[in-house]
Amino acid sequence: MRTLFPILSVLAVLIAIWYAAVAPMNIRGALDVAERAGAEVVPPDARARFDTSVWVLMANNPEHIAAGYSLDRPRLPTPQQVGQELWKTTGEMALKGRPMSKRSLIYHGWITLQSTLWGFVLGTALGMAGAIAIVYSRVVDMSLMPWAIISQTVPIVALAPMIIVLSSQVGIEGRGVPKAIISAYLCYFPVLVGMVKGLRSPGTAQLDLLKTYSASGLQAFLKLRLPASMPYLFTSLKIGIAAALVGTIVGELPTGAISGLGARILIGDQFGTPLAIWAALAAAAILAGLLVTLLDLLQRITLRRMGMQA
Amino acid sequence: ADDVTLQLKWVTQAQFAGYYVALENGYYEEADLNVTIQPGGPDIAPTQVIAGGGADVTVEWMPAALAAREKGLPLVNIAQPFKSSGMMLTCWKDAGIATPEDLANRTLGVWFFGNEFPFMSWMSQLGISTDGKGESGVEVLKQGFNVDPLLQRQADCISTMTYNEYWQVIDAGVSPDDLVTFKYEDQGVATLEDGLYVLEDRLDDPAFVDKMQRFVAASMRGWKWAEENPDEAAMIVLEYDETGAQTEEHQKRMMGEIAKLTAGSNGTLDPADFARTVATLLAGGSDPVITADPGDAAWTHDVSSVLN
Amino acid sequence: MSWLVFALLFWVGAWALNAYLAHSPWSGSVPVRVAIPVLFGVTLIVLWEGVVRGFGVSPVILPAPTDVARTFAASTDILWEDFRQTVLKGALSGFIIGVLAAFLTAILIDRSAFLTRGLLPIGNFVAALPIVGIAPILVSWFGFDWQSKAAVVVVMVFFPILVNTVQGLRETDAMQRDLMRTYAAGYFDTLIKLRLPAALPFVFNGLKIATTLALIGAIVAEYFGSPTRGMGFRISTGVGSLSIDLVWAEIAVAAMAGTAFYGLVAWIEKRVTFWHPSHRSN
Amino acid sequence: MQDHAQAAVIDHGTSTPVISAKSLDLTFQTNDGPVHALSGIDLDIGKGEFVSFIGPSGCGKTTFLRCVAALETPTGGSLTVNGMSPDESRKARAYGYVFQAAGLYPWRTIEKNIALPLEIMGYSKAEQAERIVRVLDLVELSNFGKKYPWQLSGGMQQRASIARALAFDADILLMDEPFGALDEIVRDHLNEQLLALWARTDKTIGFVTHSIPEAVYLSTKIVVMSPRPGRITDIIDSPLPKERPLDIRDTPEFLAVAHRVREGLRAGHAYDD
Amino acid sequence: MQDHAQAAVIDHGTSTPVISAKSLDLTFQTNDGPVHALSGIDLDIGKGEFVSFIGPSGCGKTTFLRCVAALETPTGGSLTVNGMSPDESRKARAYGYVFQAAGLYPWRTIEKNIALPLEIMGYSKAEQAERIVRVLDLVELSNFGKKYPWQLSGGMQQRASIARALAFDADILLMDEPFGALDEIVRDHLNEQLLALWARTDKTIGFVTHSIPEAVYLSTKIVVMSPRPGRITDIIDSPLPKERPLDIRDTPEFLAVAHRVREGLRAGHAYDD
Ligand SMILES: Nc1ncnc2c1ncn2[C@@H]1O[C@H](COP(=O)(O)OP(=O)(O)OP(=O)(O)O)[C@@H](O)[C@H]1O
Ligand SMILES: Nc1ncnc2c1ncn2[C@@H]1O[C@H](COP(=O)(O)OP(=O)(O)OP(=O)(O)O)[C@@H](O)[C@H]1O
Ligand SMILES: Cc1ncc(C[n+]2csc(CCO)c2C)c(N)n1
Ligand SMILES: [Mg+2]
Ligand SMILES: [Mg+2]
Repeated sequence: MRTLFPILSVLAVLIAIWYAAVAPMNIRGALDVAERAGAEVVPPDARARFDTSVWVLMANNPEHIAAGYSLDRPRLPTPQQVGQELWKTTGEMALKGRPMSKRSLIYHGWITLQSTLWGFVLGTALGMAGAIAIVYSRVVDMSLMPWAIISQTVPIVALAPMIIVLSSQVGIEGRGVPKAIISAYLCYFPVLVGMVKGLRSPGTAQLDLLKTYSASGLQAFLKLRLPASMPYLFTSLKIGIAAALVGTIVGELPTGAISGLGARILIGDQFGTPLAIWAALAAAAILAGLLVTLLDLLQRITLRRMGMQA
Repeated sequence: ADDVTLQLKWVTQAQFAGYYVALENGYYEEADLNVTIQPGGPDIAPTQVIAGGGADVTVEWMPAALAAREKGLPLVNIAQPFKSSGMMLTCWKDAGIATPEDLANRTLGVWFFGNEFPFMSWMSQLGISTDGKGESGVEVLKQGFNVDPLLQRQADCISTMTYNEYWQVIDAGVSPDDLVTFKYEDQGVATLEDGLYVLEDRLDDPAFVDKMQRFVAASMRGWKWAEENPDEAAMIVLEYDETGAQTEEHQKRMMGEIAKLTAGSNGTLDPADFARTVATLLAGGSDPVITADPGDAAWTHDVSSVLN
Repeated sequence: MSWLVFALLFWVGAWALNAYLAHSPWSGSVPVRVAIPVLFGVTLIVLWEGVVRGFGVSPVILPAPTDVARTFAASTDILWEDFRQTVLKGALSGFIIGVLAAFLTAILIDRSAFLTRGLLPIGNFVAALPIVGIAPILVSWFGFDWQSKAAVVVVMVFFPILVNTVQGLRETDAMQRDLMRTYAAGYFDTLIKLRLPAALPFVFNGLKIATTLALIGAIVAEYFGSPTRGMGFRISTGVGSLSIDLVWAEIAVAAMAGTAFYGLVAWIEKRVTFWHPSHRSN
Repeated sequence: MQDHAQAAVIDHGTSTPVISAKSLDLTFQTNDGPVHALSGIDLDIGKGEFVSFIGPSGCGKTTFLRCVAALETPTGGSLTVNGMSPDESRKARAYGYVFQAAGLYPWRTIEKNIALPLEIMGYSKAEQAERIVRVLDLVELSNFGKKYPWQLSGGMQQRASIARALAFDADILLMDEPFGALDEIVRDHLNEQLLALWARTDKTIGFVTHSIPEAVYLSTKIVVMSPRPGRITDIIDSPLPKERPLDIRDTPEFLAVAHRVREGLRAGHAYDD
Repeated sequence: MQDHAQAAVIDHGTSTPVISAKSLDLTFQTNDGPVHALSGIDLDIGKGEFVSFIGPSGCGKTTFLRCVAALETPTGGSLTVNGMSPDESRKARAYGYVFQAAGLYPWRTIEKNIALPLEIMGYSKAEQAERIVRVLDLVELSNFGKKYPWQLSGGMQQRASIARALAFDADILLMDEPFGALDEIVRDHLNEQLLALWARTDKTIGFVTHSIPEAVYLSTKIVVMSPRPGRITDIIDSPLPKERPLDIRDTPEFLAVAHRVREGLRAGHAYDD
């Protein structure tokens, strides 16, 4: 309750701003539609309108502003339009008993979620392994860390098609695996960086203590570094899962735009149905929100169990 | 049954109806083939997929295929279901454009990703530079996958296909009277579009040739059925669209337009069309797509011979 | 095959040399700190060359590093033009706008516990929006040139910086805060003298993430519409026309620019947060 | 203010209370039940008094000082400082506080750490510099002004934090085991300095220590506490004169007071186990 | 080992050195020049000895203990422990170390913090539980085993860290101002406990303190140090018997030693300023 009210208030303000922005964003489109329908608009010539500022257009055609809130192809849809589209492709489908039809975002969200989870598992495993290697081996630290950073400066969209071609060349069937690889490629880095920071977070005093016990590397890891890294781990897992989702959606473009939220976004773009893009975006955001909230819950439980006030 | 993987050039749509019809109506099965159709998408270069062994045969435009051939990837045209080109430039009439000469000093949207070659040839034949606005130059934009640049007047003209993007402009409420279109066919710079390509060395294998013969024959059966039953064909395509985002209305209309492009072909490549495409591409001005005539090695009738 | 064997031998040798260097007395010195990752990178490149040649991988799938280098040398003018368009105009301006906006927003919302509680979860939400979905919208809003790329970059870097700064601003320990309370220090004194310095390690964390995001954002946005220059334009066009060597040359530029950018931020971080335990050892 | 300081020091104890606690309670809620840190504390501290708090560890000394400085909110009873609530006094900058741990800011040198309160309270640059030199000298850290906190030993850090609290003119000085980490010689020296400072100014001082001789040597009033729930077992008004040379510690009056404190402490421990 | 322990305790000082430092040097490099923390330290500590280190703050006491425990590497001279390098001894688990700051792990309860070394050294669960109860009782924290460190007062945390070091059987116990934050009564109690433990076992103890009486009461040998560069000014072998009731502190022998230590300390301070 303590957080719900502020979130809702901020959300309300954002939505109000959004609604207000729809008018100037869509006025041109509204006037074009009105003109074709034979209405009187100022200026009447589309070219002249293009050179006039939106504020002047709104001032001169106040009676057409409202039309901007119900365009078929809005530059900026209203929250209500997005909500309706989202409902049409999720809740309504589910009510009709076809939640897993190809036209349902639940189906596409599920496809995306699967790849995301695989990518997340793969990326987290890689990131953790890398972090442990970096913290325990000086050579790995000095040679790998710079390249981990460089790997993230390589645009994934450039690598994605090659990953797909190469994985088909080594005999991997289907698009699931390359999608998960792309997703893991984006996911491993935040986990790696966060875990390196976390595993190194124990102060000298805490490390010195274990030294006086002559604790083995494994013991130091289990009893000090790992517990000390827990807050960092969860923070990076939350970033990591969001990155994995983005990675999957990026990966869904060059994998043949078959299914998944990424494919919906692409098709929505190509066939000029902005509402479909916005609905898929909203679905992606909701999915990310759910995943992050889930991890957050896990974090609270774990940290409470460990006696660290979350 | 023999396995065949077909890589499409773009997403599942009526542009590829023939193959889906052949699959749905069991023509491939009758030819003892087990065909997998892989849709394309942005970032998928069919040429690269086939080079990587991800497909046996691919749908590609001839300019891109010949460019790949020059890059050392020996693609060979084995069949040409599309007789004519569906590409055109769609412009606002109120921008003051009536003839190709009016294009100078305008902003034009063009598809890249290997689809820019016909445009470049055309501009160089018109003597218009593509390096920026000027007396005899145009500003070229790499357009995305939609027609927004035209609707929002970020460009005066954009590339469209007769069967797809043009209708999206119309669907957005624009009257055909407000538009001017330049078909590449009419401008004499048409290049061959959707053909079937395989890697040259695989044709040495008689078994492969046999497989492709059966594949091409079954595919053409699909195409001809689609031409005769456009609405049903569109519905079949919709069946196979896994994104669930395509609309029936749009696909039926697309199928109607596609039928016009496949009409003149029984699947056999007309060497004259090939020659005309090569000539257009070689005329590409300062930065031609291909620098030398690829010669007849770039196509073969060995496979399509079964069609006659 | 001999190529492959050579590459593997080189790998083993380089790793041994690195292991020796890293545990040598000079391991802290600047030349060694540079040499080790460079040697590691060279090893990767040799392995790559070995695999490409050893297995005869087609250059339209993966060109050998030597081919990439040749193309790079021959296309410096194109690469420079693309670099200016994408990095200097798109990424950098977006980065600066995004960072300033996020930093100011963080300080503003931090004053109100209400806003922090309300905005941060929504921020996390927005940060998870796929860039490939935002980019087409922003290209349609801001046009084809670098402005839309900068807008994408602003959206991408805004939330990592915001979240890190807000978290950093709270990261003072209880006694440090109590001390300020006993001085009855006002909001601004506490902000400037305690909370901002204490927040700096976190701010830099956000900045480092943002550097890599900025470049990727600018490049990806070019996939959805661009003038006929820019790194993203060249990469997507290059893949389509099988100029994979040019694609890799662009990737190399992106990696170098991104690394230099990251390095610059890390360098400043080291100077500014020298007192933090993670920088203090030696 | 400065002029009637002498008078206040002379008849300390009888002046109007600066700090006044009436049946003060504080209970912490923890994972396994509440902890009664303070219970029924009644205490008046007059202007210019030097009050020491002594008691077994965990008896609530720190907690009491924190309540006075408005860093902790009592769960019962009343507490006023200068006739106002602790929080209002805090806002009036009535306090100088030396914490049990040094708590220096790692990004500032020792000098800059001492300058911190001066900057906040708006002292001029020249005044700042002058005061920094003076207090660094007082705690014998003159050569360490340019060092960072982590480059000093534990005791040196503690001295720096004392210097920080002495650099500005707070009416009430609260010190939580300030000399715990110092050797006897430095401790004696700082004890003398602190007494001199107290005599010179009109400060009211609250002082936590574990050393009985230190408490007796410094204070006008010694508060002996016992733990769980933290309460006051004895309040001893010192009969010692204001002038206190170090060898006053060998006089019978001194030893008598020390003995009474020790007895009180022992009684507190008996409660405990 | 246990059987000849008694002998070792009796003729302490003459047994073969367990810790042996020869012209030991340690210099820290800091942003404004080197700091000579230790210089020319010559010291032999025999098996079963109880050695106190005393000296002004910043004189290098902590640094010396850290060198012995192989937490710091000397920049000159030689140092052996049990005839091996300090690092080898560390690996042989020769040390129990009580740090100047408590350094408890915040995610473990007090019990679990004490269990930490026992887990690492592979004690059985039952043995662990038994030892935890014993040492918690020793430091009078029996009711606080289930609390987290931040729920304890400063002195209680320090006691917990002492309990942690006493829970396992290290031959060498290094204690850095372990009783600094404790009141006199608890301190006396723990002093007695420590002496009893030392008499019972064969431990060699290195002990840093600022309290002259404490040093004299506990030690067989008192090392007086002076700062910058940290060096030894006096080594005093205690003439006190092994049996030491608390009131030994009033004997003339005791006061004589205390006086000598105080003089040494004062001399150290003269060097300084
Ligand atoms: N934040 C807290 N949460 C729960 N309990 C607390 C907290 N702070 C202190 N306590 C408890 O309150 C009691 C008094 O603590 P306080 O720190 O005032 O003791 P102290 O007299 O200063 O002891 P010391 O001499 O050891 O510093 C202790 O029993 C302690 O466990
Ligand atoms: N990490 C370090 N870097 C630089 N100088 C240091 C460091 N640690 C200690 N010193 C310096 O070494 C000297 C000795 O420090 P040490 O901590 O051994 O003193 P100490 O005798 O334990 O003092 P105290 O009684 O105050 O704890 C001091 O002058 C200190 O400033
Ligand atoms: C990245 C990319 N951009 C544009 C096209 C253009 N294109 C080629 S075929 C075709 C079908 C017509 O709808 C379209 C739009 C592409 N293939 N890839
Ligand atoms: Mg305390
Ligand atoms: Mg010390």
